[in-house]
Amino acid sequence: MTIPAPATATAVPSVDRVIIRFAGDSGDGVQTIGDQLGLTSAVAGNDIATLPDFPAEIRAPAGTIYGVSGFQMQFASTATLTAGDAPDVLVVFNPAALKKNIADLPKGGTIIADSSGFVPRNLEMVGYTANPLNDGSLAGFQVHQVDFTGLTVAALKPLGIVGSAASRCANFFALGLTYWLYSRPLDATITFINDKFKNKPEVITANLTALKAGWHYGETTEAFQARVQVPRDESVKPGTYRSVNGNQALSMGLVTAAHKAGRELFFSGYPITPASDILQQLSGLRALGVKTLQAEDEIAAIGAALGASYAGSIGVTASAGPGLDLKSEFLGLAVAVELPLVVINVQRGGPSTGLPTKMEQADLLHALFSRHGESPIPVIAARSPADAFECAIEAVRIAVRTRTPVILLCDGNIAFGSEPWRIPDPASFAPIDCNFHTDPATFQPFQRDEKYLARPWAIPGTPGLEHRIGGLEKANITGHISYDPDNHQLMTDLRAAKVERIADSYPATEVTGDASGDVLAISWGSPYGPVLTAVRHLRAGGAKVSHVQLRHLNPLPKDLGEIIGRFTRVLIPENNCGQLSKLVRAKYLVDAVGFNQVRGLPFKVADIEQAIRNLLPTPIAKGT
Amino acid sequence: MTIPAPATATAVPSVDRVIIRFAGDSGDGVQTIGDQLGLTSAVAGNDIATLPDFPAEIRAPAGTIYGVSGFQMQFASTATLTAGDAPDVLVVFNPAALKKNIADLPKGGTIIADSSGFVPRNLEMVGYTANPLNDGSLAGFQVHQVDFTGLTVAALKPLGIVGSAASRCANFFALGLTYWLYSRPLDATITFINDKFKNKPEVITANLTALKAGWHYGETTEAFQARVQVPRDESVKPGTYRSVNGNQALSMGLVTAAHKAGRELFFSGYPITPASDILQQLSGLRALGVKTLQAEDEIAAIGAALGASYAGSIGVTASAGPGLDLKSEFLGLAVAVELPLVVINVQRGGPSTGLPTKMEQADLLHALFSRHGESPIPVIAARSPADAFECAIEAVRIAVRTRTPVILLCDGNIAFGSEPWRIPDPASFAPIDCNFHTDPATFQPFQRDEKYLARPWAIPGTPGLEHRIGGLEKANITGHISYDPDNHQLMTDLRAAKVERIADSYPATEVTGDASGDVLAISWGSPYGPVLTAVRHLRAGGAKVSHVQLRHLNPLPKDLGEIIGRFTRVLIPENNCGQLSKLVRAKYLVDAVGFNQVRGLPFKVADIEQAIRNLLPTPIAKGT
Amino acid sequence: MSDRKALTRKDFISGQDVRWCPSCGDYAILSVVQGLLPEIGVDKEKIVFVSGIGCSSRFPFYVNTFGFHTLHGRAPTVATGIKLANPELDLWLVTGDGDGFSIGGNHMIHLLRRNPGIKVLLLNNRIYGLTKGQYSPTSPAGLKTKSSPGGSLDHPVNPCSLALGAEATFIARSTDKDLKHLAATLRVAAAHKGTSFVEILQNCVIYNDGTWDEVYAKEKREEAQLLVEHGKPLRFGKDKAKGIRQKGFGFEIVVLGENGVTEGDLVVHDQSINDPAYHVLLSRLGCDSEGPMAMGVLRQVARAPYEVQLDASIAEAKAKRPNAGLADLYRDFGKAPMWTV
Amino acid sequence: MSDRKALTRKDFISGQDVRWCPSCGDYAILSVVQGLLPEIGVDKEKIVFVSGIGCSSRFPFYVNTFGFHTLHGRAPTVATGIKLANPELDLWLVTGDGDGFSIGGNHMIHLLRRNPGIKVLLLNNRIYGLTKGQYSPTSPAGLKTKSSPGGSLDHPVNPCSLALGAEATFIARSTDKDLKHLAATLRVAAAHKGTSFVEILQNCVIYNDGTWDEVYAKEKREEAQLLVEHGKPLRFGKDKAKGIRQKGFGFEIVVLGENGVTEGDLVVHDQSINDPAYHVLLSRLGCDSEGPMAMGVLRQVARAPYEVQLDASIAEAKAKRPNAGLADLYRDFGKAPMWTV
Ligand SMILES: Cc1ncc(C[n+]2csc(CCOP(=O)(O)OP(=O)(O)O)c2C)c(N)n1
Ligand SMILES: Cc1ncc(C[n+]2csc(CCOP(=O)(O)OP(=O)(O)O)c2C)c(N)n1
Ligand code: SF4
Ligand code: SF4
Ligand SMILES: [Mg+2]
Ligand SMILES: [Mg+2]
Repeated sequence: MTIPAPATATAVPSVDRVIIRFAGDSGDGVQTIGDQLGLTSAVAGNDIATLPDFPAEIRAPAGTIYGVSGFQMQFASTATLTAGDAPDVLVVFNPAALKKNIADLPKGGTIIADSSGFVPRNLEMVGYTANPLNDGSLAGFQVHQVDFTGLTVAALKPLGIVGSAASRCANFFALGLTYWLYSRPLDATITFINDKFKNKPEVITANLTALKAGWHYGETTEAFQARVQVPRDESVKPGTYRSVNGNQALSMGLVTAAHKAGRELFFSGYPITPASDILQQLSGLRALGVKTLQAEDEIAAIGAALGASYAGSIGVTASAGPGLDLKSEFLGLAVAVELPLVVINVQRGGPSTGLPTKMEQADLLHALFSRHGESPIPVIAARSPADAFECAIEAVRIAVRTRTPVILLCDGNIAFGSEPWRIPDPASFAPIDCNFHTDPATFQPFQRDEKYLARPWAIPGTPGLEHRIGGLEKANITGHISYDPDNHQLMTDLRAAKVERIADSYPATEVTGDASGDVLAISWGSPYGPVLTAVRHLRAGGAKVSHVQLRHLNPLPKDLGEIIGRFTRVLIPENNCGQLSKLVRAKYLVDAVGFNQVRGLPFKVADIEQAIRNLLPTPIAKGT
Repeated sequence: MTIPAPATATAVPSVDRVIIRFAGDSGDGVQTIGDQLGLTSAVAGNDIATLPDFPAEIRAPAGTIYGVSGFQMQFASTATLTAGDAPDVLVVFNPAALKKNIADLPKGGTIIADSSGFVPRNLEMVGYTANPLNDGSLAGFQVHQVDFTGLTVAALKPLGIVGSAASRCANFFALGLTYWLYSRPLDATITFINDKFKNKPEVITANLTALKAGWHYGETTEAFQARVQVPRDESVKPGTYRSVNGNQALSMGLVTAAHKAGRELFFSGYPITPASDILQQLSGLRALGVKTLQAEDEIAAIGAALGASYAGSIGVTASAGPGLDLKSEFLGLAVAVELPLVVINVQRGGPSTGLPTKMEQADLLHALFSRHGESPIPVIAARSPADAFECAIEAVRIAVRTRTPVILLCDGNIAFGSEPWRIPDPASFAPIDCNFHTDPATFQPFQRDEKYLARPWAIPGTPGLEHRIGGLEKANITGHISYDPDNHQLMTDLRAAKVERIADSYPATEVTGDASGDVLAISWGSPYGPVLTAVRHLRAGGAKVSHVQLRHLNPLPKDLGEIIGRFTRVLIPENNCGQLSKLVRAKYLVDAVGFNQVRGLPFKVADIEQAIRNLLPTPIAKGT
Repeated sequence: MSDRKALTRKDFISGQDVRWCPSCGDYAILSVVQGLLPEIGVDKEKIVFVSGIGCSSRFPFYVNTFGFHTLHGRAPTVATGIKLANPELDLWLVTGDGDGFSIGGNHMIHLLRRNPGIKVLLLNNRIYGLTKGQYSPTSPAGLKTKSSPGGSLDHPVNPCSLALGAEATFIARSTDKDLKHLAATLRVAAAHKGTSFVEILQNCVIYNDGTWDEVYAKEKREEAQLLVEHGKPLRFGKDKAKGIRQKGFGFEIVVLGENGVTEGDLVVHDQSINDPAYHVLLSRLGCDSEGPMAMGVLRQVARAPYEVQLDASIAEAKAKRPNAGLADLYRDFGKAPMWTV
Repeated sequence: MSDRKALTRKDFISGQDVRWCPSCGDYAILSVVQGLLPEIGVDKEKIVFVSGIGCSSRFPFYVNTFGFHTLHGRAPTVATGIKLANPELDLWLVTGDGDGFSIGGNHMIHLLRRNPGIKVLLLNNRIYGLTKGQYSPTSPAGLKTKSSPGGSLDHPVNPCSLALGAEATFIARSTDKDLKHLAATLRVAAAHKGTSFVEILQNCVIYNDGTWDEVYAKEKREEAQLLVEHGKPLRFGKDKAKGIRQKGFGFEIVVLGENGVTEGDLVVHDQSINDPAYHVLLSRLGCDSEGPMAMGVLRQVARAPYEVQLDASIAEAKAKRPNAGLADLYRDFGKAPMWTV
């Protein structure tokens, strides 16, 4: 389904970015219209970033605060890395949505409220004693009351569509109005509706009618003065794009890597939010030779993946924190037997069951140290949905080349957030060489290659290579069980050296901004967007601040110490209590300052800016 | 069974310490005679330290290297913290034992070999082509060949004791000879034999006869010139002593703590070397109200212990690395629900199954970070067998007072090593106040006390306190499920602050040596003995070096940074790749140097001395 | 129960918002349990609900007793610790088909064989609800779900059969539909000494709606359910016109009156036979073998609960060493020798 | 097997020192397996032995094939991954009573129900050997061990009964004593399509010596063992003078010739009945119910192995989309819209 890029609207004032948030009951279709606005904006040539916010409950009772579903997005005519700190416009479908979100709307912001949702029952349920839309409590905001539902129902009545079949379309009414407000073409959404409800012509009619009614409502009422447009981002690289969320990108990356290695992808997992998608998506890819197993638990999942790796497949498993806890013992075995294995952790709020649907990046030290004993494992982290694709390939490449488990860290924001992705040419990815050992004459199970210190991958079925491996300490080269003191020291050192050597293959670390300066901000994972944006803002204001995003967290890049040394201060913003900070401080003995938040939400750009500003030698003007 | 202290032998030259190592097949009774020599030396007023070294196999085939069982001990007239770097005397029962141990014996050292074991079959089995006792390859050592078995059999024949009933007693012959060599009285061992074989008079006779035959052999042959004695250590505090190994001390400490808390001890475990003893020992203490459960796995073990804590018992579990891996998820839950729980990790060589019977202390970072999310847990570590007793009480005290899981680290050396323990007066331990909440009027599940930030312990069965807890994030004070961003930040901060506050109750950190100087050596766990000994040696030689032993590893003592600041260099010897080093470097930004070994063996004092010497500003004379 | 005021169903409503989906089968089960609790004669503060993770495992939050929402699959371990630590407590464990038989299968088996006094309610909706619709170990083979778009390949677990393999002392089955039957079944379960295992067929309206309709839809239930009662012949169907007769080591379905079959030919339900073969047949009926699904108490046999045995062994040890204290411990433990300096 | 030189028992000796205690029952089992492997018609390099941790789990080190000594209790998971990744491999899983039924019980159940082509050898010595003598889930209640000085309180697991509860397709029992019987049993197990579960009674000379003497000591074995054969009546005892007759849903022991009992009255062994009730009776005989312990193949039924189903589903998907490649994936995956800039 390809949609032609639309012509830009004319004669409407331009702004360079808009941040809008939709919020309503889980059943209100908020995620759907968010997706549509994203798509339409991308097609219109904007750069976009989105942030969905699901309730933890499956179907929370209607009208409750904890049942509110939200979707925020930013679309802009310049590069956009976050969904924005605070919305310019808040579209709410009921009082709960207003109550939950109003604190985030800056004074002067616009509220568009579905007045039909503000009935006494709904107001009471969330503790409003009067209707806030009318009681003056929203003074300072621009409040628009629009009867989404009533207007939709009215528009559909002539077509004979009534009752819930009609009222269910109110979200498309809201979307139509939004499109009008931002001068967006309807084409992409029209195509979507036609496609999605292919077999239900009545639903197509209803939704299309509602969408257009929304648009016409904007056009014909006098209520909305502030119609604007956001011109296209001319820096967007030409190509064919699609939108991709992090879990999709991971899945596609894994399949790509397996194809590039010429081996089957074997994925086993056990459902857990926010990682379940990966299992689900891959289980639909049998036509691409992907084998999946829904295991009885996370231990079985990693055990099966390791078994598959042993047998010569690309063994992968994925989970979230609680599942990763359970995988520790097998990770240690994978270290001991030195087999390729990729373990994905889609991080969520902890400790324990914690906040399953909220983001956090507090599993970095866990990734490094969750196993007993000295058991080094390379760790890499994706910074955005599209980056997850490349990280998946990189993880498989390292795992195969070095014969090691690799932990790939993601988080809920990346997993569910989406961004435009330029569809790559499969041929553009280098092959992954499995380099199986086949020659019995030269075979020693723990004889390492010189470059990577990797041991041979000698898979069952290879004549003459019969041998035994396991978790007991092995004699160097022969791999026989050994309790010898010097051998244990040697093997421990070799395992460490092998992982350290992975850093030899990194490209030079990219520093955004000058090579030296007052402050270096270092980030990993999803804070990439807000941190880089903050650095850009401050640099535009003249601050001597630069940014480094780390994809590789273990081993750290070899040039990092030297880069750090060129800056007076180092700031490390993390959605945890200071985990990378600890590592950087220990390694480089630099007084790296953490900026730490665990609120289940991504950083705000403004907060990062302030944190950097606090470290700058001379105060610079606020804002840029 | 109490043994009166013996009179000291006279007219024999004195030395201040002896290091002896016995080695033989698992079936040779090496551990038994090691224990006896330890006891006898302790009764004689020496300070002693022992180091058993078991094979991993249950009953390895006789004569193999990997079936060799060893026991080293040091007895001295001054305080003794290690079993010694290298033996003065090596007593071997067969060629395998010689082969395995000879490299550790310094030139000039004494070998006493059971010549009856050096038969061709045994020699071949370990690759000797000639008998090393005769072929000159042991030149430079003082070699004594004694036909332990033959002489024992000969001594017993007149009594009608023949065959294996006789040859089995050869170990006591060797012990008798050893007693003669070091002028030790036989009384304690005579009592032991009489007691142990109470119901087998024939075995008593056989062993006593062998013991005495060994002594008389020393007295009557001319072979041994170098008879010495080791005078009593006058600094030993008067009192009644017994010998205790680390696992026993832990068990007794736990029982003591539970009695002091006035609650039942509930211990659940799953067998694993080197922690199984604790389960086994406690399961024999039902008369003291100890409840034990052998669970189906380590997850069940910690789950049951946490359940018991919830119900108001002192819940404890113990395991080794692989088991601790499996407990991670429950540790996180214990953090989230804030209940007392003690989790003991008797560390062994890793990674993975690793070296199950060898010591290592590579689970410190694991103790700190094995759980996903921010889940701080206090960690303490025992330094010696007797210290494990106090650490167990301390662990329970912290757990109960702060309502938190506590991890107590031990290792195989402490677990199986033994030392004299002055039997304490139970009344000398302060009570542990469980401070159960009972008043419904003031009850809020997550309302904290001001001093410790501990939440109420409100056990089922208390009228009016019905409430629900779990692993989802809880609202401060009420404990209701909450996904609120600010609340999550607050709770995360509170959990961290609560653990940090534990440091308020530590005594001032003890510095052995001057308060400032050139080098500060910091150790934790069982390196205590070798590190402190090395520091004492060097101080005696005039070096400005001091020592700090850390019992509390999380949180670190508040005065540690300040102490570190008073020294030019910091050395941290650890049997891992530098785990405490990482923490100290990150926290204090001090260039702490690690001295790291993972050889499955304790440090040698001489190696530590050298490592310290390398950091001293001016070279000092070697040795003291 | 001490003579405080009589409790009512209301006393057992925790007041927390119930966050299940509207029309979820869990509501009915919760309501039956809340209605039953006042009857069982236990003080409210002595009742503890323990659960794992899953929609079903949210149960404890809604019952106004002590409650512990633990980890996925691990409720049996925590419940065992609680019960052994304080045998006076009345323990209820609520679990789901994923929680109890996927990740938690091992703890479940060991719980059942150890037999501590714990009532296990398995809310079986044959799907993972909380994680939004993947197949579970009880899902029928071929079920298409989010994680089995081409149909599940897994041969399903029959919870009652597996509980029999684990030698549970009490096994029963009921539904979220016939609430009287459920209440009656739970009443017996509550009185059992040892672990009582109750499988409750439950509907997940969102991800597996209608999964049990073949068994309990109004128009099917008479034919599809066999309500067993101890000492009563196995009859089912409209007007109880059909019955179960023994055939070899199996069952066959007969129609009363046809071919001269009389009630006397039917198998008479005996929940207390020690050898579980007959109960195995019952457990599989309507699942793996043709016929109606057996509902009610399938099996109840006597075996000393674990906590009773543990307490007895402690009492015995104490009787042997009545005044054992710490001083003795330090002296005697491990039989190490002592000496005085 | 490709036509390389015929293999012999010697080809399957790895040459590593066997580190079991002298006279351990594991030696005999190893020797039988090494003797059988040349017969099964599989190339040596296609054979993989997988194990957990325990004395029994050292097995792979001694067999000269591919071998993987994994984690305590987790061998079924690794073996499943290997088999699914490469169905051509011949998979053997060796486990102990602790490894397979304590920590590993859940994986065992799920392995059995999924039924991949894996031969499971359970070396049951009713004790934890490697950790030096604690009671195991198969230890008889009351057994005094290091961790149960007052006698174990745990009701034991019957491995064959539990495997039946888990719906294993092949269940057999043999011993480390009757090596011909063991070889014969393993031969059938090796040929089974799906998971074959074989419980092998094994003696631990050090920590549980004589635990099976009641079953297989020379003077007892005739009375204490029932050697079952498909299609043959259940007879045992000296001169096969005794037999098993059906009584209700259970068994009774009869003496041939007494009270007019003839062979025709006896139960005829049928390993292939789908409903497992009869096999449950067999599994419990001599364990929980009076009588001889059944040896041989108790149950063998047909069900498609997991890897066969998985491969079929892949073949089907590929047939539907024969040339699916990465380019299609990027375009179609998740049905996201595309646009061109
Ligand atoms: C260790 C761990 N793994 C996975 C999960 C995710 N998870 C939560 S509930 C659940 C399954 C729920 O299914 P079931 O037990 O049948 O309960 P239901 O929701 O259907 O009532 C899973 C997989 C988790 N919370 N913890
Ligand atoms: C996670 C973990 N827990 C515990 C152990 C210790 N352990 C090793 S083998 C074993 C039990 C062995 O018993 P079994 O499986 O019956 O084998 P056997 O030695 O009797 O042949 C235990 C508890 C371990 N290695 N790993
Ligand atoms: S998802 Fe299903 S089981 Fe869960 S609450 Fe909703 S209806 Fe009930
Ligand atoms: S301990 Fe027992 S099972 Fe283990 S090798 Fe020795 S005899 Fe065999
Ligand atoms: Mg379910
Ligand atoms: Mg065993």
